[in-house]
Amino acid sequence: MTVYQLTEETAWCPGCGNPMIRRAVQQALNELGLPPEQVVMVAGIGQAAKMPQYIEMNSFTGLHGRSLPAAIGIKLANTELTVIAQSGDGDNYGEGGNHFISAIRRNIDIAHFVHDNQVYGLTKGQASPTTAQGQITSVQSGGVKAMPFHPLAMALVTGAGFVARGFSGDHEQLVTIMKAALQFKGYALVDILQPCVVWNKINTFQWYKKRVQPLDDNHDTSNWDFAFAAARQWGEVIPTGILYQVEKPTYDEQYGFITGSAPLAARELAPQQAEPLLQRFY
Amino acid sequence: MTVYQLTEETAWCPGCGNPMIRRAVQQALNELGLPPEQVVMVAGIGQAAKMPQYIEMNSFTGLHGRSLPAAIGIKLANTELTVIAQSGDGDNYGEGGNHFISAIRRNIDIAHFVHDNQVYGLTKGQASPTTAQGQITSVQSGGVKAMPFHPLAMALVTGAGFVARGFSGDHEQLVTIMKAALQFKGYALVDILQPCVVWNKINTFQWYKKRVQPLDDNHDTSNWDFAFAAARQWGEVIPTGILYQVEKPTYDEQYGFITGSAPLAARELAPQQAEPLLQRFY
Amino acid sequence: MDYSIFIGGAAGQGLDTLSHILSKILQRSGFYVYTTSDYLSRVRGGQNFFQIRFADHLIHSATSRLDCIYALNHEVLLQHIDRLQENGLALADEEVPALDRLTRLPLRAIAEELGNVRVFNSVGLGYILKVFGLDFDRAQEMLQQIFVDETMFELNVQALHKGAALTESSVPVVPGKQRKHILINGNNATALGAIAAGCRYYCGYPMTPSSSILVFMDAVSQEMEIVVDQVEDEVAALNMALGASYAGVRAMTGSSGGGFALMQEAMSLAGIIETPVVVINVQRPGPATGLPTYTEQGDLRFVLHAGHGEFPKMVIALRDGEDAFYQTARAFNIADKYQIPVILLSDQYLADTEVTLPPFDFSKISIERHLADAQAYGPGTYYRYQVTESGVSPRLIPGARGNSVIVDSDEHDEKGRIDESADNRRTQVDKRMRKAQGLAQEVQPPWEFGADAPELLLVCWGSLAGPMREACDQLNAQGLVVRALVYGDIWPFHTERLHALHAQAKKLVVVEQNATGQFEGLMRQEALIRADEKLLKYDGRQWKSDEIVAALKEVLS
Amino acid sequence: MDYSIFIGGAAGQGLDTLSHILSKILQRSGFYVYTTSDYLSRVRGGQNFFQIRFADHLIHSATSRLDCIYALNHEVLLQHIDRLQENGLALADEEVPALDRLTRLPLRAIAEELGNVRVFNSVGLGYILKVFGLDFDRAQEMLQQIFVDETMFELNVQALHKGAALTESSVPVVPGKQRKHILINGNNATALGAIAAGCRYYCGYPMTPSSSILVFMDAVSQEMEIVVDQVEDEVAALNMALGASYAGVRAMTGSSGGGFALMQEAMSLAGIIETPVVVINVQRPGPATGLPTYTEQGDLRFVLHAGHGEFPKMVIALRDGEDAFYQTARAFNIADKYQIPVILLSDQYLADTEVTLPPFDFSKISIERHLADAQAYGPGTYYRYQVTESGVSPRLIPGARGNSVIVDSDEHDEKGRIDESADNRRTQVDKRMRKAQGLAQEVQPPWEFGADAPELLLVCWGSLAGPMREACDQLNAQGLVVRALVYGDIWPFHTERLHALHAQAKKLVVVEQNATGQFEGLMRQEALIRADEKLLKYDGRQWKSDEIVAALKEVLS
Ligand SMILES: Cc1ncc(C[n+]2csc(CCOP(=O)(O)OP(=O)(O)O)c2C)c(N)n1
Ligand SMILES: Cc1ncc(C[n+]2csc(CCOP(=O)(O)OP(=O)(O)O)c2C)c(N)n1
Ligand code: SF4
Ligand code: SF4
Ligand SMILES: [Mg+2]
Ligand SMILES: [Mg+2]
Repeated sequence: MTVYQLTEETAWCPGCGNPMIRRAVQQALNELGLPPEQVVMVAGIGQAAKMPQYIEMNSFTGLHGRSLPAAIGIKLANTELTVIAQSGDGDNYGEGGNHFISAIRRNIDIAHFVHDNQVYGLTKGQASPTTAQGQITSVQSGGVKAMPFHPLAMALVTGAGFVARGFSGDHEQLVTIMKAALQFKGYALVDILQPCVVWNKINTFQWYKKRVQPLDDNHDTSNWDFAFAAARQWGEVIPTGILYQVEKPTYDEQYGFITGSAPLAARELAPQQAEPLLQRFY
Repeated sequence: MTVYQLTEETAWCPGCGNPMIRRAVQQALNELGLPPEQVVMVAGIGQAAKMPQYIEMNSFTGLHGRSLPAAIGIKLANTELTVIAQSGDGDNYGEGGNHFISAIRRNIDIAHFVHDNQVYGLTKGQASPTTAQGQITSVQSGGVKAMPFHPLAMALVTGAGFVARGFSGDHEQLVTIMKAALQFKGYALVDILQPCVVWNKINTFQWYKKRVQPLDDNHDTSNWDFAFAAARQWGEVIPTGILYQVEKPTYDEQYGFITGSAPLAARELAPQQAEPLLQRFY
Repeated sequence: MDYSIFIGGAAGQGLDTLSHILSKILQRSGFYVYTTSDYLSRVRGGQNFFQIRFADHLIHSATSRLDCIYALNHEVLLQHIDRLQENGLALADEEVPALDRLTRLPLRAIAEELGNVRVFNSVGLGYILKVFGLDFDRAQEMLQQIFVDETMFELNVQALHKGAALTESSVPVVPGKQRKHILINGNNATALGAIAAGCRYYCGYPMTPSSSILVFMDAVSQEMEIVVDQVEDEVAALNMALGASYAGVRAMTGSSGGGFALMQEAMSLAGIIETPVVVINVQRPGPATGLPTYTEQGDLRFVLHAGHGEFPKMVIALRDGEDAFYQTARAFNIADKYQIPVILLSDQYLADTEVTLPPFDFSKISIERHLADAQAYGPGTYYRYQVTESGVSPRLIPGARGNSVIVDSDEHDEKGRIDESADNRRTQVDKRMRKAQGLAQEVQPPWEFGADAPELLLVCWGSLAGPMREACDQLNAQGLVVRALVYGDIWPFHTERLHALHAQAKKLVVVEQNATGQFEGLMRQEALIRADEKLLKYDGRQWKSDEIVAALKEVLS
Repeated sequence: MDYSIFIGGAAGQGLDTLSHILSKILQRSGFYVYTTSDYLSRVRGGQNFFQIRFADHLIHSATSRLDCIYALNHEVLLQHIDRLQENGLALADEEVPALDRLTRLPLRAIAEELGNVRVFNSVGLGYILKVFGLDFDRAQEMLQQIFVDETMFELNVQALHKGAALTESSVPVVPGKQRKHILINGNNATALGAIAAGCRYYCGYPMTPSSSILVFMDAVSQEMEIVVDQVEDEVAALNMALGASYAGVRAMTGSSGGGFALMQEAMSLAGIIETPVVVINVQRPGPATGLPTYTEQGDLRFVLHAGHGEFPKMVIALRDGEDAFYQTARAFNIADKYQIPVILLSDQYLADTEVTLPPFDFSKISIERHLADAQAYGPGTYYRYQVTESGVSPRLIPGARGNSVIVDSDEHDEKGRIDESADNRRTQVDKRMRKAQGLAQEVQPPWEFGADAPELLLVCWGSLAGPMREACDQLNAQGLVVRALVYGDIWPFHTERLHALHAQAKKLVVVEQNATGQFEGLMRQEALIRADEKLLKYDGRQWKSDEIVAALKEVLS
C-alpha cells in the first residue's frame, strides 16, 4: 500500500482519537481504490484539521471554521474530484455553523467527517458547541451555560441525505461508514466521537466505549423517523452507524453543464466565445 | 395611546405585511403595559429591519445578519430591559445563521420576531433561506437549487423553549403570540409569515391565507413531539400559533450576579475594587 | 449639441424603465449617452431620479445644468428646477401644482382614456421624443422589447403618439452619427471582462451596488458554463472562490464595503496559500450600512491594507466602463501570474452609470494561466511552495498523478507542510514578498489628460476619471494650464509620472470622493508628496465636471 | 548580576510548570525577572522552551546568551548549546547523549527511586536552585501552591532536596532586594487594566495568543461581576460588545489577527453608531493561520485602516506590562469620551512574557464615562446624534423615561432616523470627523530613551520598547550617541518629537517586527520622513536587545 501514505510523526498526543480516524480514512480510500489524484481533503484549523498534514494526498487546509466553503468551491470547480471536508466540532459547528447549515441545504456532493471530541483541542480545552451543559473548562469555570448542539438531528431536519455517527474506537464500523459516505451521491455527514485525552476528562474513551452501540446492520436507512430518534439518542446508549441514507438531486448536478464532458477546471477558455454577449448592449 | 407611536410615513410598499406586524408589536407592547424606557428593539438590515425607524422606542439597528448578537449584548448588560430582536428571514437565517443557532442554545431571554417573507426584499428579490426549492428569482434564474431552511423545526431540535408561527394577516393571533413571547422567560422565536407584494409572487397573501390554520387554543404547548410535527407541517395546511412553550434556565440568570440589585449597567465602578486581584501576582 | 434630460419621482413609478427606454433610443439614434441614477435604499416611494445626458460628441460626466425635467411629483420638481437651463423645459402631469416655467400635461388623463394608467410614462416619453425631434421607430422597437405582451405594447405605442401629438419639435438636435456603440454600465462591463477572461466561478451574497454583477453572471451562467452561486454569507464567498481557484478554475467574488469587510480573513488566506483570486469591492458610502445606494471612494485604504499579516496583493481602481472590462480581464492574468489576490475597486457611480462606449474588443483579451506542466514532475517531486527567484512557485492543480497539491494556511515548508522554524519562516516570507518585485513591473502609469507643461496638476483616481477629464478640458479651455493624472493601478503605486509632473507644476490638487483624502495620504506615503489642496466630496453624490471646475476656481482664487 | 536560565523540551513535559515555579521563586527572592516563552502550536511534542532572565537591576529584554540550560531532550540542547556562556552550565538527564560541556544528572533515576517519574523536574529544579544558591523556602512555598495534593507536594519536596544534594552552590548571586514587585504577563496586565476601568462585559472566541485574557476574565468573572462570554464566532463578538456598550456597560472584546479580521464590519458599525468599545488585537505572525504561537507586528496597517468607510478611531500599541495596564484603562476613557472604537495592539511576545513590575497603582485609574444626564432632557427632546462643535453628541443609555435612544447603522439624522440626503450626509460626516480634532489633543508623545542630542535616532513601537531600551543603553555605553523613540499611541500620530529629533540626528533607523516596515510607511505618510535604514525581523521571534545592537552595528558599518 503505497498510496495515501501516513507520516510517521504527528503532533497528536498518545491516546488521542485522531490517529484512529486517520487510519480509517486511509483504509476507506484504499479499499475504494480511489486514485489519489482524484481526491482532495479539505480542513479548517484545529487538532482534527491537522489530518491533511499526515496523509499524502491533495489537500487544502484553510481557515478555522471554513473547511466547508472551500470544499464546496473545489467540488463545483471539478465534480470529478472526491472531496472530503475533515475537521473538528468547533470548526464545523462553532465558527463554521452557518456553512454547516448551508452545506446541508445545498446537498453538495462531498463527504464531511467531523472529529467530535466535544472540546476545542488545539486552543486548550474551551467548550465546543457539543460540550455538555454544565461541564467545566478553562473559560467556562462556572460550567458551560449553553445547551449543546445536536449535529445529526440538525442535519436530518435540514434535509441531509446521509447521516451517520462513528466512533474513533470502532475502526471497522468507521471504515464502513466512511466508504459509504464517500460513495454517497450528495452531502454525507459523519460525526465521529473522538476522545481528547488532554482536555476532555468527561467524554473519555471509556465513556464513549460504554455507551456506543452500533445500529442493527439491517435497519431501514430510509426511515427518517427512526433515524431522527437515533440521532437524538444521547445517554446511556448512543447509537452509531449509518442512521439515514437516501439520495436526492445534488446541488452540483443541478447546474446541468457542470457534469458531462470535461470538468469545468479542464475546459478550454476562449475570450471570443463571450463576444456574443455584447449583443445585449447594442 | 401616546407611547410606542408609529410614524405616519414608512418606506414599505402598499400591501406589504410589514406594517401589519408593526401594528401587532405596538399593540402587544401597549397591552402588556411595558414602559418604553424598559424596552429595546434590535434590528439588522432589510425591509423588516426598518421597523425601529417607524416606532418611537429605544432601538439599535446594526448590521445585516447581526441583530441577535447585539440583542444578546444588550440583554446581558441590562437584564431589566425587554429586548426584541426584529428582522427578516435573510437577516436571521441567512447571513445570521450561526447566531440564530447560538441564540437558541443560549436560551437568552429575548423575544425574536422574524418577518419571514421568504425572500430578500430590500435587495430586490433574491432567494432567502426559506425560499422554496425551484422558485425563480433574479439571481436564481434557473430556480433555487438548495433545500429550504426550517426555522421552527431547527429551533425545537436545538432546544428552544418558545416556538411560534404567526401570520401578518392574522392580527389578533399575532398580538397574542407576541405578548406571550415578550412575557416568556427565555429565548422566544416567532416566525411571522409575511407577504412581499413586490418580490415574492408565489407566497402571496392569498397563498398564506389559504393555508394558515391556527392551532387549537387548548393544545398542549409542552408536547414537544406535537410541536415538532406542527413545525414541520408546510403544505396545504400551515399551522400557526404557539407550538411549544416550556421554560428552562436562561443564560443570563446563570451568571448569578447579573440579576438582583441594580442591572450591571447601573452598578458603580470603582477601580480600587479590583486591586485585590493583584494578590495573584505577588 | 449636448442635452441633459432629468426623470424624477418616487421608487415604483417606473422611472427606471422610462429612463432605460429613453437612453436606448438615444443610443440607437447615434448619440453619445451618459445616464446617471440617484436612488434611495427603498423599493417604493422617496425621491429618485435619472439624468440622461446625450450629445453628438464624447461625454464623460453628468452635468449640473438640465435641459429638460420630467417630474412625477411636486417634491422632486422643487428640488431640481433651479438646475434647469434658461430655455429648458419642465414637464409634469396636470395633477402637479402649477409652478413657474412648468408645462403641465394631461399624462394621466390620456392614459386613463386609453384604459390603463400604467402607460402614463409612455405619454410623457412621446412628448419628450417629439420635443427633441427624435426617432419614433427606435422608440417602437424598444417598447416591443420591453412589453412582450402584444396589447400592452400596442397601448404604449398609442400612448407614445398621443404624447407626441401634444407638442411640436422645438429643440434643435443634429442627427446622431455614432451607430456602433454599446450602452453599458460599469458592473456589466466588469462582468463581461470576467467572462472574457474565462472566469468559471462567481459567487456572492447580494449587496447593493454590487448585486447586478451577480445578476448578470447568473443570467448568462448556462450559456457561458459559469458556476454562479448566491452563497450563505460573504465569509463563505471568498473561501469558496479560493476553493474553486485551487481546483483550477478562474474564480471571482464581489461585494460592497460591508461584505468586503467580511472577507478579510480569507483575503489573508489567499495571501499565504498563494491562490489567485479576483475580488471586487463596489464601494458605497460607509461606515457600516451608510448610504447603500450612493457613491463614495471611502474604502481605498481599507482595501489596500486588507487582510491581517503581510502578503503581496494588487489593487486596481476601475475608471470607466471600458477600463472596467479590460482591467477586470487583466486582473485574472495578474492574479494567476503571481498567485495573489487582485482587488478591483469600483463604486456605485461607475457600477450604475450607463454610458455609450465602443464595443469591447474581445480579441484583445488574452488568457494567461501560468500553470505548471504536471508532466514535468516525477512522482513525489512536486513542491507547491518551491523557493524560486521570482518568488512565484510552479502551480499545479489537483489531478496530477503521483503528486499531491498541498496548500496550508499555517506557515509551511516548500512541500506545504507546517514548519514553524525561524529559518523556514524567513525563507517563505522572503519568497512570497519577492513577488512584489515582479508585480511592480506590471504597474501601468496613471492616465493623463490636458496641457503638456502644466501649472496646475490635478490628481484623482477611479471613477472620477470621466468628470476629471471633462473638467480638465474646460479649465484648459478657460486659459488655465492644467494636466490631470488619473490613477487606475493603485497598488503597487506608480510614482514616476507623479514626480515628474509635480516637479513641473506650481500646484498640485487632489480630488477625491471621500472625506479624508485617502489617496492623498497614499501619495504622501509613497511619493513623499503632499497636495497643496484637496477637493473632497463625501455626500454620496459624484463630482460632476462643472462642480470640479467651480470648486477648483474657488480654492485657486 | 544578570543570568539567563533556559528550560527546553517537548510540549507536555511540564516545561511551563517548571518555568513558572522557578520564575516565582526568583521573583519572591527579590530579583528582577523576565521570562519569555517559545512554544509551537501543538499540545504534545515539538521543541518548546522558556528563558528566565533574572538580575538585581531592571531588565527589559531577553538575551541571546545563556548561563544555564536545562534540556529535556537532545534536540533542544543541540539547538541552543551554542548560546551558552563560557562558564555556563548545561544540564540534562543521563538518558540524553553525552555532549561537550553537558552535565548529565540522574534525574529520572531519582524520580523513579522516589516512586513517581513525574517529579523529575523537581529534581532538576533542586539542582538549579542549589547551583544559584537560591532560597529553598520560597521553592517549598511554590510547590505547596501548585501541588494541592499533600503526598504529591511531599514527593516534590523530596525530589527538590535530592536534586540539590547533587551539587554545590557555584554561581555568585547577590541577594535580591526587590520584594514588592508583581510578576505578570502582558495579557493579564491588560485584563487587570480593563477590570480596573470598570469593564463589565468581555466576550471573545478562543484564539492564541489572545485567549489568556478570556481565561483570566472568566476566572474573576463572579468576583468582579463581569459578564465574560465565549461566543460563537468573532463576528458575533464585536456586535455583542457593541450591544452591551449601547446598553450602558463598558465592553471589550479581543482576538488575534484572524479573529480581528472577522470584526471589520462591526468596527465600522461602532464608527457610525458612535458607540464606545475597546478591542484588542494580540498579534501573531500571519497571513491567515501563520505561526499561531509566535510574535509579529504585522497587523499595524490593517488595524489602522480597520473597517470600511471613514470614521475616527484610536489605535494604541501596548509597550510593556505596565503600559498594558494603564493604557487599557485609558482606552476605555477615550472610547467613552469620543464614542469611538479604541483598538489596542499587542502581540504574542508581550502577551506571554512574564516580567516583574512595580504593583499597578489602581488609585491612578479614573473612570470617566462622559454620559449625559437623562434629567436634562424633557420628553422627546433627546437626540442621540445632536450636532455639536466637538462632534461628540450627548450620550444617554436606554432607560431614560420619555426619550428614546436610537442608534442606526444607516446614515441618520440627529435623532437617529435614516436620512439619505446630501445635506444630512455632510452634516453627520463632518460631525463625526470633528472628533478627530479632540482626539488629536489626547495623543501622548512616544517614550524616549538615551542620549540628549542624538546622532542616531532609533524609532520603534509597541512591545519592542523593552529590547530597544536596553539596546539604546548598550549603544550609548559603547560610545555612540543614540536616542530611541518608542511609539505607544499610533493613531492619531504624534509628529512633534519625531520632527525635532529627526532634525538633530544624522541618521534615523526604524526597528520593527515585520517584513515590510509598516510603521516606517506611516511615518512617511504622516511626517514625510523616510528612515535611512530599516531593521526588520519577521521570523516570529522577538528582537532581543543584543540582536538589535548587532544588527545596528552592521548597517552602520
Ligand atoms: C478565526 C479564528 N478564530 C479562532 C482560531 C483559533 N482556533 C484554532 S483551532 C480552534 C478550535 C479547534 O477546535 P475543534 O475545531 O473542535 O478542533 P480540535 O482541536 O478539537 O480537533 C480555535 C478556536 C482561529 N484559528 N481562527
Ligand atoms: C454584510 C451585508 N451583506 C449584504 C447586505 C445587503 N442586504 C441588505 S438587506 C439584505 C437582505 C434582506 O433580506 P431579509 O433579511 O429577508 O429582509 P427583507 O428585506 O426581506 O425584509 C441584504 C442582502 C448588507 N447590508 N450587509
Ligand atoms: S489535545 Fe486532545 S485532540 Fe489534541 S491531539 Fe491531544 S488528545 Fe488529541
Ligand atoms: S419590497 Fe416587499 S418586503 Fe419590502 S416593503 Fe415592499 S412588499 Fe414589503
Ligand atoms: Mg474539537
Ligand atoms: Mg425577507
